[in-house]
Amino acid sequence: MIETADQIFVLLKHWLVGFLPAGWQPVAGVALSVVAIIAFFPALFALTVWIERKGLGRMQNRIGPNRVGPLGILQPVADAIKSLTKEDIVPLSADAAVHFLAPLLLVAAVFMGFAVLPMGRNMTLVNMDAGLLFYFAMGASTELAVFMAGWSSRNKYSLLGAMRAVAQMISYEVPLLMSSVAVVMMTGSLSLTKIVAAQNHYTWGLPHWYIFTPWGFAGFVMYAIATTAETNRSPFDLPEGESELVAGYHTEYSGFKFALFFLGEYLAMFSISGLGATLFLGGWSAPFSFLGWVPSWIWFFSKLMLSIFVFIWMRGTLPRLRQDQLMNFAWKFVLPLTLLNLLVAALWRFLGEGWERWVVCLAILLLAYAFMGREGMRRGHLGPRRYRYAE
Amino acid sequence: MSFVFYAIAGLTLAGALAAVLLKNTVHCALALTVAFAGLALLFLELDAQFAGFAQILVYIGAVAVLVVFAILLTRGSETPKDGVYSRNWLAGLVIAAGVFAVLGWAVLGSARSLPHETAAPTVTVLQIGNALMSRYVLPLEIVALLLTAALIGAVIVAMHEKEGQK
Amino acid sequence: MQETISFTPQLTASPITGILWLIPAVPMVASGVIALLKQPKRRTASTLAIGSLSFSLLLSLIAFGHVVRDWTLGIATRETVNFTWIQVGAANVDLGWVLDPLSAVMMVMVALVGLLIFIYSIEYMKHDENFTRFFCFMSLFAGAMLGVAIANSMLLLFMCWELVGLTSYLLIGFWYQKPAAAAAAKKAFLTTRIGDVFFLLGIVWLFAQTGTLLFYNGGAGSLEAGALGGLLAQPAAWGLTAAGAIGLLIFAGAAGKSGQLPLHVWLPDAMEGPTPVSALIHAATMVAAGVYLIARVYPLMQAGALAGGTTTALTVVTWVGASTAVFAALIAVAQNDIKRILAYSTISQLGYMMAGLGMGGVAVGMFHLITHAFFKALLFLGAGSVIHGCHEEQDIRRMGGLKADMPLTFATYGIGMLALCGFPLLFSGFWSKDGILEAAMHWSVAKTPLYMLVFGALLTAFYMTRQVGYVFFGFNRGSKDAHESPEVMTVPLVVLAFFAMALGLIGTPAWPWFRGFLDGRAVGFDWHGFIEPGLLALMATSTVVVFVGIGLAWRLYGDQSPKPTEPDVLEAAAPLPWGWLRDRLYVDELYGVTVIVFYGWWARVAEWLDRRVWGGAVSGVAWAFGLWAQLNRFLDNNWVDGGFDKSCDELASGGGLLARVQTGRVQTYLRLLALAVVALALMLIWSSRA
Amino acid sequence: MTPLAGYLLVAALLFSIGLAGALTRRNAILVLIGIELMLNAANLNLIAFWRYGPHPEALTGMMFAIFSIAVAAAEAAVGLGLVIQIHRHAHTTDLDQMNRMKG
Repeated sequence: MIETADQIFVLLKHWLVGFLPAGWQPVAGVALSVVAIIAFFPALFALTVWIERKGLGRMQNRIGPNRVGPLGILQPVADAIKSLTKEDIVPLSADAAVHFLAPLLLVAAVFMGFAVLPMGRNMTLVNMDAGLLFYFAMGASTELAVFMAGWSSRNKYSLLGAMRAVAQMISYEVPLLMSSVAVVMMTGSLSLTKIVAAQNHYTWGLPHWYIFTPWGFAGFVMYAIATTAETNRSPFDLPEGESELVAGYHTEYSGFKFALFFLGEYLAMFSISGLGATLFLGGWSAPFSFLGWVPSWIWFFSKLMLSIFVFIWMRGTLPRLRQDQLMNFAWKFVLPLTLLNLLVAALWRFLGEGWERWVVCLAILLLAYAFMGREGMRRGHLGPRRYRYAE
Repeated sequence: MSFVFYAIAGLTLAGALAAVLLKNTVHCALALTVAFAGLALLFLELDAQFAGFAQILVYIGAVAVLVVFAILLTRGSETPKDGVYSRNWLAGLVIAAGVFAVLGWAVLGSARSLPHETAAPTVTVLQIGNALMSRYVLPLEIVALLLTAALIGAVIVAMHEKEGQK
Repeated sequence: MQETISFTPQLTASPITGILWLIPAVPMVASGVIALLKQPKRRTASTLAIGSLSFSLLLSLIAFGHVVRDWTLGIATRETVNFTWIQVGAANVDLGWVLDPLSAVMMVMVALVGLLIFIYSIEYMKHDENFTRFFCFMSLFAGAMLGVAIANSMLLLFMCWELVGLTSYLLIGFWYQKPAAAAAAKKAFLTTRIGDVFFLLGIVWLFAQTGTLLFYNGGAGSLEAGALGGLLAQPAAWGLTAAGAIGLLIFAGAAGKSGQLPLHVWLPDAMEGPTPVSALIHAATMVAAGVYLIARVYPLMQAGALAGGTTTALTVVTWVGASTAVFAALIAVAQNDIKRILAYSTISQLGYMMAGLGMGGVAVGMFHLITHAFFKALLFLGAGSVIHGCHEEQDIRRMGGLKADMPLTFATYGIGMLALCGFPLLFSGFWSKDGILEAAMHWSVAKTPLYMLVFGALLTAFYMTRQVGYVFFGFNRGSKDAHESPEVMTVPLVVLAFFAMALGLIGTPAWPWFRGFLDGRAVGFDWHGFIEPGLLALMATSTVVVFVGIGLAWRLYGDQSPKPTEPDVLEAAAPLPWGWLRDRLYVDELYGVTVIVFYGWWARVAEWLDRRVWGGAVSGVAWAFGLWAQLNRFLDNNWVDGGFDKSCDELASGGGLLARVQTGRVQTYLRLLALAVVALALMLIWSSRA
Repeated sequence: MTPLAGYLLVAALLFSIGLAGALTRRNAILVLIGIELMLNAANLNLIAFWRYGPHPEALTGMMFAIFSIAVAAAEAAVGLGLVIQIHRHAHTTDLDQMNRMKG
């Protein structure tokens, strides 16, 4: 019973595919999974939008949307209908082809990311040997889409927004990769299923998630920071920067293309937090051994929703960083720490079992954090603002 | 020769041609990205998974963006006043054609002696890791050094001079 | 005849011989120092010269004393110091000096006479601005002459011999401004040089034969028995043995230097030099050097002579000597210059000495040499003071009546004249000349030389009295009245006069000390010397001859003192022969006609040879090179230039072509690169096609 | 025609297209793009030969390609840096005008 619940979707797929002739079955299987992903995640997007708006409202001591449907549950539906029906205005001087292609490329690239995420026990769309690498390759192409959007709309603000977004994404892509490399180093494989399998065993009921190791925890923190920056969320949402840049690179977009951008952004959030869950929180493995009976995919999605909640939470509380602070923070704090984390992971691996490795790793990390944080950041005191105009 | 190969090859060559022929420099850059993507697919077609993803990550992720940035920084995006091609472009074309003729002839000439269909080698990332760490450790270190040098070099070269020092 | 006790050569050199080399060295060094002095430094020059010569005199007296002491002890000293001067491969050139009676006597004579003449010339040359140069040459001459005296090596002797020749040239030509003096110096130098060539031939031949240059080298010397034996064995041309031939060659050198017949022409002209020079060089020492040379190599000349006999070499010497004596005496009679008369008289007396050596041996010749040195020096110095007194007047026809004005000069000059003529008993000339006549008498070969010498003696007495008559008697025909010379000049005259008389005593037949000393024999004093057969008769004849000469001359020239313009008494009597004699028997003209003409002709031949043959060859070579140069130019112009330069230009333009490729545009380079790739690929494919 | 020949032909064509671009375009960056294309053509060749070569397990071809990708990235970075610097000084990216290094 537990087994079927766990493998419900897999069985369902096999059952459906069974109707087709043998030759077609593998392709049909894959197609079916793709359709499932494409259907489920936009729905989750709608739900998250509602959660976010209600959550933010509650955080800011206001109710949030409650007009459409009970508790405003149908608010996302209303938004969807609104974006579909709105007129799609394309600026005259805009570069039509690139303008049209940008959102498509963005969404496509993000969807590609979901192919390798292990959502449940043997519920990975493509069990690739270099899964993680594939995921980051797809992640890398989103920057290009952002740039195309910003540049094609021929609008100074959008170009500026695009430039800021690309710069930020590139700056934080390196720490993102570096922190995940630590995990790869420990499991010895790039395939995500192997990584989850490596975390999926328990001692005294406690799971072997990487987050419970010093380097894992530091890695997870760095990873979380990098992800918020990658998805231009909350403290790092400078590109949108409503106050100065109107809507950033998707100012000139309206109607469905704007919705696509919005969808793309949330999908990126889902996939990046899904990856985070697989890498550090043990993917679909249960938090406690005795909870093993609960279907694996439930754990995956609950961890996913947990990080989404954290995103929303951060958005509601943290102030926006300035551009140079943001860059400084990336190159002078996050990156060095992740590199150090790699060193610590190596130490962890070769010090062997026993309490010494805990002490050593913790000591190094805390010391580095304190020293780096205190010294590194001080230099960036708020000197007089120096304006430099483009030549 | 499967249909997929032709499709991908067509895509890559189209991208390359566009990158070379288009007027607007940014369009060229984007066409270039298409060509890079096509190549990555060709790599995947040749069962070189790691190379394919590395290609995407490095080229599309970094080089394409770099090219675009360079174009914007050098005001290349406005269409140039006095024509896109250099004065004696015909000579260039002829030479390129000549090179292709020679290469083509060489390939076709030796087509018969080239090895036929062979079993697709299954290459896992683990093997690549081991190879990198055992046989190619020296090239790896050297490339690491080279990349750092290039990183610093590029920064210094393109660094904005301090005021007053024109 | 005298018996000779065996020579016991003194092997170990006594201390005096060790420093014997100082005797010539000190005057030479003095002359060097004087040469460095500035012209006005007259006093230093003269003191230096006189000091050095007196030091040499002192040393030679000591040496002389040493030899005499040994001689009295019955040891015939011959101490030699030899050393190798140059090592030339196997043969080494040795030099050395010897102390034996011959060199001792010669040293003392040269030093003493030289010193007196130096003292005399201080006054005589006082007004001459080249005073220092004069004394420099004189002390150089003294040093060289002493060098000749003590030389034990033929080479050292020859070197000093040449030095003496050089100084005679310098001193004769002392007043080089006068063309006559310069010509006379050159003439003297050349004539003696002819003699020296033969002398050098002799030396070389001797060295070749005996292998050593040294005279006495402890048995191995060239003049010692071993070498002489070897020389005798060698037959030379005309029946002469090698020894005789070498001797004659050496005699030729001596004849040149001592003014014997063929080579005497330079001596009368040498009177152009200042009188002290004539006195020292052309009376006492240098001319005597030739005689001393023959005396030194006498064993060589005498080698092979049978007991009492003589060799052809010695007969030649005798004949030359005797003929020169008569010849010169004849010319002397017709001379009007006071110094020329004395010059010819010297030549004739030298003839006497050579004849003495030829017939009588070393002692006879040397004794006459020593005595002649003193009274001839006296006569010359006297003539000098006369000239000085008559304010440089030399022609005797413009003098006269000086007896009263210069009494001391007259007295000493008279003594000198009487000694020269051989006035019996009192004067040394008589004994030395008598010795020669005695030797001539005993000469086995022929009696004519005796008669010639006696006739010479007559002539000598005649021309000397004529001269004295012209100069001292009658009345003064000169423009100014004469005045007596100061003491500095007259004192040497007196000393010389004393020697002119005293020296005779050491050679009288009763006490032949000099002969014994030279031959290394013990000598006692006994009157029996005189009772040699024919000796007294000989002395009587020579006395008669002397008185006849003097009386005849006195009658002709006595106090008449004819006016300068009017012809000489004899001239009036026999104008033709007198003319020949006055013109010196045309010997100079003879040479002029023969030797000079020959040289002139030979010079022209050489000049022709040089210009035509040699010049032609050189110009031919030049022409060939000219041709070669043109060929080079031709080749260079159009073959090298054309080819090389043109190719350089091509290269340069080629360079230009390549430079155009560097357009600076990156794409051009890329295109070239691509082309290169294509070419490379093609080449690879093409080459691998086989 | 064997697949390898096909890939080689595609690589050759890609290479010559890149070369044509490099030789004819006036803008410096496009020349760099042409060069990038040529480099990628070379990588394609490498991987093709590795895939159809005798010893794929030796990984030489692929390794070579990976290293070449890294190096190409470095080269692109420095090249573009230079171009930007030239632009900053000479205010042009037009290659025909950049001939100050004329011979």
